[in-house]
Amino acid sequence: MQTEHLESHQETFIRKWVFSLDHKTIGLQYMFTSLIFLLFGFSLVLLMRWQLAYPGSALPLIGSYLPDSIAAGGVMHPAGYNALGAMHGTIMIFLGVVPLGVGAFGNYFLPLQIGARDMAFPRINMMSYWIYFIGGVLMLASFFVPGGAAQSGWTSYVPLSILSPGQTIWLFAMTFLITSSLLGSINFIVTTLNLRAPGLTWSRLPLFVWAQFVTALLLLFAFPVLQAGAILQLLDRVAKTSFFIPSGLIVGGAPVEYAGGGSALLWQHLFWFLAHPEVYVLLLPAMGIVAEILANGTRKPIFGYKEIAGSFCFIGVLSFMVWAHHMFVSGMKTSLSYLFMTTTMIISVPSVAIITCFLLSLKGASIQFKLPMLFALTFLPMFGIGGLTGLPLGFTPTDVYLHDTYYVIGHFHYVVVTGSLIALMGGIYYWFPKMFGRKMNEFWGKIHFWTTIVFMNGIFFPMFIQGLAGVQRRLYDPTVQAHNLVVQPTNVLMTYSAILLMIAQIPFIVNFFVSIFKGEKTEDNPWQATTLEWACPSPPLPHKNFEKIPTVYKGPYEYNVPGESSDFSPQHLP
Amino acid sequence: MIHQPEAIAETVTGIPNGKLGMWVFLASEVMLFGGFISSYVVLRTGSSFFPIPAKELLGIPLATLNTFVLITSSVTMVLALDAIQKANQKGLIRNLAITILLGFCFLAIKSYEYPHKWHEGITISSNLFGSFYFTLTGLHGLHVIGGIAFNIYILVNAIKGCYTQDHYERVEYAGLYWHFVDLVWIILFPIFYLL
Amino acid sequence: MKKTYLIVFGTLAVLTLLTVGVSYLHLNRAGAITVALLVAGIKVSLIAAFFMHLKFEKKVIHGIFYTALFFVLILLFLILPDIGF
Amino acid sequence: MNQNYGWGLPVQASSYAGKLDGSLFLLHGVMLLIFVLWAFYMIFCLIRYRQKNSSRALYSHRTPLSSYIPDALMLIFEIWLIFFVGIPIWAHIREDLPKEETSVALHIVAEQFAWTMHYPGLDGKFGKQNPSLINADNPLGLDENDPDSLDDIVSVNELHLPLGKPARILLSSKDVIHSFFVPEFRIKQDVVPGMNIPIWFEPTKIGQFEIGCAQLCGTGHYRMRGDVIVQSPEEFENWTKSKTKS
Repeated sequence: MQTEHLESHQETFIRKWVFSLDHKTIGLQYMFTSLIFLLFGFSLVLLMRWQLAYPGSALPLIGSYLPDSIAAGGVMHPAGYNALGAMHGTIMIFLGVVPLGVGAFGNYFLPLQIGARDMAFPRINMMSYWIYFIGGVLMLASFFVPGGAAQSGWTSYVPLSILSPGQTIWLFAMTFLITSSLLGSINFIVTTLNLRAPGLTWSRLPLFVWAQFVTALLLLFAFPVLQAGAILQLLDRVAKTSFFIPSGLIVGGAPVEYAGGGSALLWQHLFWFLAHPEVYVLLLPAMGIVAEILANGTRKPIFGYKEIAGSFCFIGVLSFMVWAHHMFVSGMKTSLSYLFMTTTMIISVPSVAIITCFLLSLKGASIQFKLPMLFALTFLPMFGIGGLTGLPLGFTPTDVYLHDTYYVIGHFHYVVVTGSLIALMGGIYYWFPKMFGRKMNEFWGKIHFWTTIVFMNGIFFPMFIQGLAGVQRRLYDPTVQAHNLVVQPTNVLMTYSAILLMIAQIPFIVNFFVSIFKGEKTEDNPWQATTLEWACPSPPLPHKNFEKIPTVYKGPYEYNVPGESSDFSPQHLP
Repeated sequence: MIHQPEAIAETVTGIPNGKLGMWVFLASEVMLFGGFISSYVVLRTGSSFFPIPAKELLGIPLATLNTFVLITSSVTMVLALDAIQKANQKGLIRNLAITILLGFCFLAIKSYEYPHKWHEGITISSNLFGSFYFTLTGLHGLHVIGGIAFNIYILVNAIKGCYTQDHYERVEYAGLYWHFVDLVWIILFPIFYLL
Repeated sequence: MKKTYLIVFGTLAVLTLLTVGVSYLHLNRAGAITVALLVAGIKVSLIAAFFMHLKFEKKVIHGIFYTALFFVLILLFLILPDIGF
Repeated sequence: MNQNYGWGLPVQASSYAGKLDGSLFLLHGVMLLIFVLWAFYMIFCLIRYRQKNSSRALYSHRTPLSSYIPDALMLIFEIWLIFFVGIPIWAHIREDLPKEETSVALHIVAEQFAWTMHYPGLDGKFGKQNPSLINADNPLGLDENDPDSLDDIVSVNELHLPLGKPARILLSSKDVIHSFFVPEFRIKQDVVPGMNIPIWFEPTKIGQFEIGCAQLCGTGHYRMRGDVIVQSPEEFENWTKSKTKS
């Protein structure tokens, strides 16, 4: 393999840490960058939540330091609120959760779990990180561009996104992020197909690898369509083409000088054709991590391995046929909404199957309530709420009332935040010993866990109450409309829960950075797990991971095999 | 049977990483051009204002010639690959050079066609047909430029003698990419010029 | 192998002339579209099969290529009924 | 107006609000049932099978057929829900447009941050519109020398409807995508520029209700509101007479 000759010469600092070709360093680069973006994206929410709880009041402490594009004179103005909303969505999804789930964990642990020395194309892997980094910097720079950041939601619906300022740099940065994800997914697919260790057949593949493989296929087939849509919209803004501009548009009393003829719905179709597989890209890595931690924590083979892997693939294929359930009330023809309502209901079955298998793997187990296990266990009810509240949104009569209200925001935050983000945090606790050779502090971890869970529910559960009361989403000041006044107190409760949630992250951040250097040292397999990444030293050998490429003899989760002394038998031992 | 290079990496699927990677990349390109062409077809059938210029304005004879140029470049590319498979270094270099020349010829014809259309009043912002025409053929042109750069890189290596009968994967991957670029033009040509 | 490449080249050239010729016949819209797409389809499959050696590749590559085609068709034929007609 | 809203759903003020609330309660009931059952099962497993109670876990790769019961139940419930509840209600809401004669027909034009109602007036015909004539007091650009437009009524942010007659509305937008949303009528429909989208509802309660915009339409999205005033037929007649320019 070409990685042998890399060790011969002593690597410079630049080659070792900045432009590294080692999938582990690239994984760590992704992890640190995406964690910083998650923190930044969450801080945007605190500004928005203050404006929602006390509309029009000056933002305490940092109000006067904010750039004029968000808050002139300490009080946030509507364009600033819309910019924060759009950037919060974009940063959290495209710069936070996906790079953490796919970029960081995928890059670091996919090669380890399949017993490979590195990714198939190390240079493309390094390029994908740096293109992602440039995309991130462009997104942040858009706050200081004249006209401010993007202001028409992370969905950037036309014609608003073409007529309002700030969208050009957003689209430009999006093309970078999409290119980075495409390069990454090519790498993952070829690595999973080609570089599996001898004996590692498809039915012995850990579920985390299954999840990453299906995620990479989703990214590969869905992202280019948004790339096409983004280029069309960029040209609409820059070159006065009219792909998405219908004829006869009158803005501010004057006709718009576009040739016209385009269709506003076309953008929604192109966008949601990507965005629905994208939400499964947010979810699948987290489900893979939960499967790993559950199998390890319950000390028994996961229940229904074939059903879960099959459900991943079924979700993967079907997620390309459900996108228009976001468009039931958008003027789409009703015949299409029948079709998409049916496919949406069918795709809810594999999710139910996965959660059923996770719950049934608790039966007959010997559960150890270690820290990662807490996160994996809480994923089940929390994702349960997220999934169940998807039912009334995928069902047209109830979606008529609930669409574009806070019910939708509650639904997807329960799935993404208390679902996959909690699972990703569990992944950090679970794989921290493998990445740094030290353990994170158990006591501070538990504090972080319980406070985060309570405050997350404090923010997201009232959203269902607001949604049923009919509070629309993306309102700068909800008190202007009479039907929002009754449930306005919930906004105050949610704002303080958000502030406390930010404070609850401090123990996690401190614990994370302190434990890298001062954490309690651990041997190679602290959780006594069976998958291949525990067969190499922690942190794994630079550039070649394993002394000798392991041979796989059995399934990924062989715990408590009858007739064996120890309660776990690793994959690479006969 | 074509001569398989010895250095098949010990991959599980038996396909070298590079070839699998190129095919996966081409799948994402299929989706990219698929997205564009679907938008074009959808708007052309459904848009309320989609004026289609008269056939004379489009310059069909020139475009047909352009299609010939690209098809011949595809053939010389595959002949180049066939040459190196028979360890014929000179054949590889000759065919590669012709492919690159034909690529430049394609771009030259395009760069003549664009101003000709601008004078006819078909610009990128004049109407939807113009917008789609210049966006799609422009993007395809960029892919042709990328393909030519890849081929020039291969030509330089071929002149230096890097490719032998047993190590010629890069030539194959450049060929795959070039055939894909030609394949996209074969779809763009009828939907823009003939329909 | 050289012979097959030249035969394929010949067929491609003939098909191009055919499709241009048909366009001058001014068939009705549906006829013109089906003929043009049919000819383009044949040319595309010829290039993919012989020039890109798809005929001699393993199932994995066929799988990837046909999945991409399948999803493009889904995209096209599920948007057409909404915006197209 | 505030007595229409409470902590739960707003008051039902249109003919199909009851059907829609019915499916909302049905779905939330089923969701609650599933969540409670699974929560009990999970808590039981966590207590019964924690390490202190069972030091060796049961090793098995078998997935008995009974483990598919929850998925099968879910699928059967969903299929029943779609074909017996979903499609009928959705077809009723979207396809059963009342006939022009027996309903109040009007256009609603959405623009950045206002709803403009355009009644045809007594002659039942809508006047022609010319974009160049648009100004402050003629938001729709109605053409004076077109006879039909003389008796048209244009009212901004105020939709008057008589009780007992269904309203048949054609939604269109001047600039960006808005969304016509009246919580009490349980109606929400995106208003897409370049498209004329028909909707209908039949008010069943006299009173004042609120129109909101549910799709982000720019900086004024939050203040783009209007009022629906449902009156008795006589009051509606008086209102139309008072507004008609004689």
